[in-house]
This record gives sequence, structure tokens and C-alpha cells, in this order.
Amino acid sequence: MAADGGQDLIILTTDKLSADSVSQSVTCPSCGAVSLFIGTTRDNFEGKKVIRLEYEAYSPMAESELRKICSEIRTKWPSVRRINIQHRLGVVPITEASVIIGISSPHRSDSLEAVKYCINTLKATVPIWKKEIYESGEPCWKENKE
Amino acid sequence: MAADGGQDLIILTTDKLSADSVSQSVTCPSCGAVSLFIGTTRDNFEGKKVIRLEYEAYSPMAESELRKICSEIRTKWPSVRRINIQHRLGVVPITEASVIIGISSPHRSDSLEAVKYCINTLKATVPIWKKEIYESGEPCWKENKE
Amino acid sequence: MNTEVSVLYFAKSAEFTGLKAENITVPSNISSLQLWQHLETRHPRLSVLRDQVVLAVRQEYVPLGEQPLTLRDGDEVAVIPPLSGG
Amino acid sequence: MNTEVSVLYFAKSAEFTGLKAENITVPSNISSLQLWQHLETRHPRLSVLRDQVVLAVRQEYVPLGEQPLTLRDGDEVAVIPPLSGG
Repeated sequence: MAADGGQDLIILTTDKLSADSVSQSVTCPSCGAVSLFIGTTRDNFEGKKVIRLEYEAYSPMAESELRKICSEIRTKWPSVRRINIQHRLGVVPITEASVIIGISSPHRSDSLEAVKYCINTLKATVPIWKKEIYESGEPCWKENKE
Repeated sequence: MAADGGQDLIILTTDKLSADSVSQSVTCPSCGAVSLFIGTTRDNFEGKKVIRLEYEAYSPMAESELRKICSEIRTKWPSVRRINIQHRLGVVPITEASVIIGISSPHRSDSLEAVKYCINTLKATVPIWKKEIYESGEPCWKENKE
Repeated sequence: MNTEVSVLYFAKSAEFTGLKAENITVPSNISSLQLWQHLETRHPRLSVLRDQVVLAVRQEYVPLGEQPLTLRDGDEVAVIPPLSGG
Repeated sequence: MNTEVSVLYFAKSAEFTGLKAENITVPSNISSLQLWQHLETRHPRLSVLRDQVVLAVRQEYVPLGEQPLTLRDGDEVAVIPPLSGG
């Protein structure tokens, strides 16, 4: 697992996220497949206009929960090569990415399934919170439902 | 379907593909999720060192089959917003992308499932062929198995 | 025996307490539910979160319930409202 | 009645025929298997593809078999070896 650990890249940052940078960091010569999931900020919620999101994290625990997810992925899909999970914190403007997950594997089905597992588990277990700021009305802390 | 058609972008090109350009072209303010699949060139096949790939397409029919896939996706996942399918033709060096598929949707499960369906169907139905060039030995036209 | 732990508040719980963090003194052998009740006594507005919240002790999740915690000086306890990352 | 169609060769089939495209004259009412046999007669090396190949007529796939095609002058027929896109 120590060797694999070096292939797991976890970044929590207030900087803008880049799909190219995630895809490049997980691409490797022995991999035929890179799957990416990008969560972006939506402009509406139940008819209210969202003007921006603000994310807050319990950062050391969020990193530790993300490492657990990486380790679960490597158990479930041993062929997975590189994992890069980036989550933006602080203010995220509309249409910008709040999260990007990139996973590479020699064959496509592993990275596709692993990315789906990763975003579902991230939403369920990683201590990060999102507040929606509306054009009018009180801001609202969201809750992941699924 | 005419209105949806405008949201389907299909590109066959000999230029280098970019994950950022695909992700940007499918991001929209009403979408919370963008899923990307990137097929890259692997450096080995059954122990032989691959030095590059060459892709050839029956281009007008490939575009028409890709449009059929887009239309099937919109039937199966009506919430899908934008679809961008880019396939590179000609020489593709190792680790560069041969195909990038980007799909956006308000919620994540639709775009994740649609991307998986898209790459699986593309490999089964779109008239494109790949020749692997090895460091030593005869080049080989590949066949998609799955 | 009492011990001093550091409590972190996130999201709604930080708004309800007006605090990001504080040190409190509690019995070192205590259930997670009793610990939560200590916090509610200090910050009555937290009570609306009771059915939704979990704690994290030393960065591991602990649901509110009867199982005993063994707290040591300087332990980090966090109040974890429903998650909304991603 | 005969008709002139344009035949396109891709991948392995282009290597076997040494051609990307050619015009050939065939009966306008013909099965896809008979059309393939015409192509095999012109280019005997194609025969190794017989169990793997399909045709595309006017850019729609047609498996090799008995169903009749109705070919018109200038129709595009393509030889489609096993696909390997993606």
C-alpha cells in the first residue's frame, strides 16, 4: 500500500480547479482510460437564483476520509493506477468546479466505476459543507441527500 | 429534438484533444455535474512496446453513428444537457488522448451513466479503426472486444 | 476525572454557537450522547441539530449514543452537521 | 440491371486490396453476401475477413446475408472490418 499511496493525490484548495491539470496528473503510459467527474456550481435551487457557493471543511479529517476512500478504491479495483481528488474551499462562483476527481486504469470500466464510487462516497463521508447564497433570501447550508 | 441537437458537439480531428476544452464546452449554469471519459494511448500490448497509434475513420458515417448515440442518450437520460464527443484521427502519441467524451447534467448519476454508455456504444458501433505500431514487429489493426 | 478537550464547530453549528472552536472540561469517561448534552447546555440553539448531528472524536465519526468515549487531555472533538461536500 | 457503386475500404481491407476506394459495376438487385462475393472475386485476399466483416450501404450497417439490397447508381458501399475506435 505504501507504493500505491504515492499515486493518491488529494488537494483541498481555495484556488480555481482545472480539469486538464487533474487529467494530466492521473494519465500514465500504462493506462488506457482516465475518468473524470467535475461537480460544478448550479445557478438555481427550487426556483431561487444562486449567486455563489461557499465551502467549508474540517480539513485534516477531510483529507483523512479522502485517503480512506482512495484505499477502498484500491481494494475494490486493484487495477486502478492514479487517483487525484481536488476539492475547492471558500467561495466558488457559478459554473466553476467545486470538486474534480480523476482516476486512471488500464481498462475503462474500472476507472468509470471507481469515479462513481468516489463521488458518491465523498458526498456521504467527507466533512465538507456547502452554503448556498441566493440573490434574495437567507443563505442555506445544504445537505447531501443521496 | 431539434433544440437538443444544438447541444450535441461531435468533433473528429487530427489535432491534440484537450480535457479543459471539452469540460468547458459542456459546462452550463443549470448543470451540477460534468462527467468526462478520456481514452489514452497505452505503451504496451501483450508485452510488446507500443510506440504510437494511428486512427482511421469512415468519417461521415462515424459522425452519423455518433449522432445516433447522442440521440439514444437523450432518450435514456432526458436530463442530460450537453454532450461533446471528440475523437482524434491520424497519429496519436503515447499518453495522449484518442477520445474525450464530456456530458453534463443537473445531477451526477445521469452524466456518469451516460458517459459509460457513450464510450461502450462508441466502441461497438462507430466506424473507426486503430493500428498499433510496435517498437519491433508488424503493426496490428486492433479489434474492440467488449 | 475531568479532562480538557478542544471542540470544533462547523457549518450550522458554528452559526448557532457563534464559535469556530472552544476548550471545554468534561468527564473523561462519558458517552457521546452525554458529551452532546454538555454542548447543548452550553449552547441551547444546538438542540435543533440533535437528530441530524454526529460527533468526530480524534477525527473519527461517533454517532450520538450510549457507547463510552475515553477522552484525553487535548483531544479534538468536532460537531458534524449533515455533510454537503462535492 | 447493373449499377455502378463506389466501394470504400478501411483498415485491414484497405491493406488487403491496396485501395482506399474504387467504382465497381454490380447487379442492382443483389444480396449483401453476393456483393461481398463480388469483392472477394476482385480481391481474393479479402476472404480472410469473411467471418468478421460487415458492409455499410449508404452509411448504414448491413450484415453479410441473404436479404436483398437495392443499389442505385453512385451508392456508397463500405467494407467494415472489426471496429477499434475509442
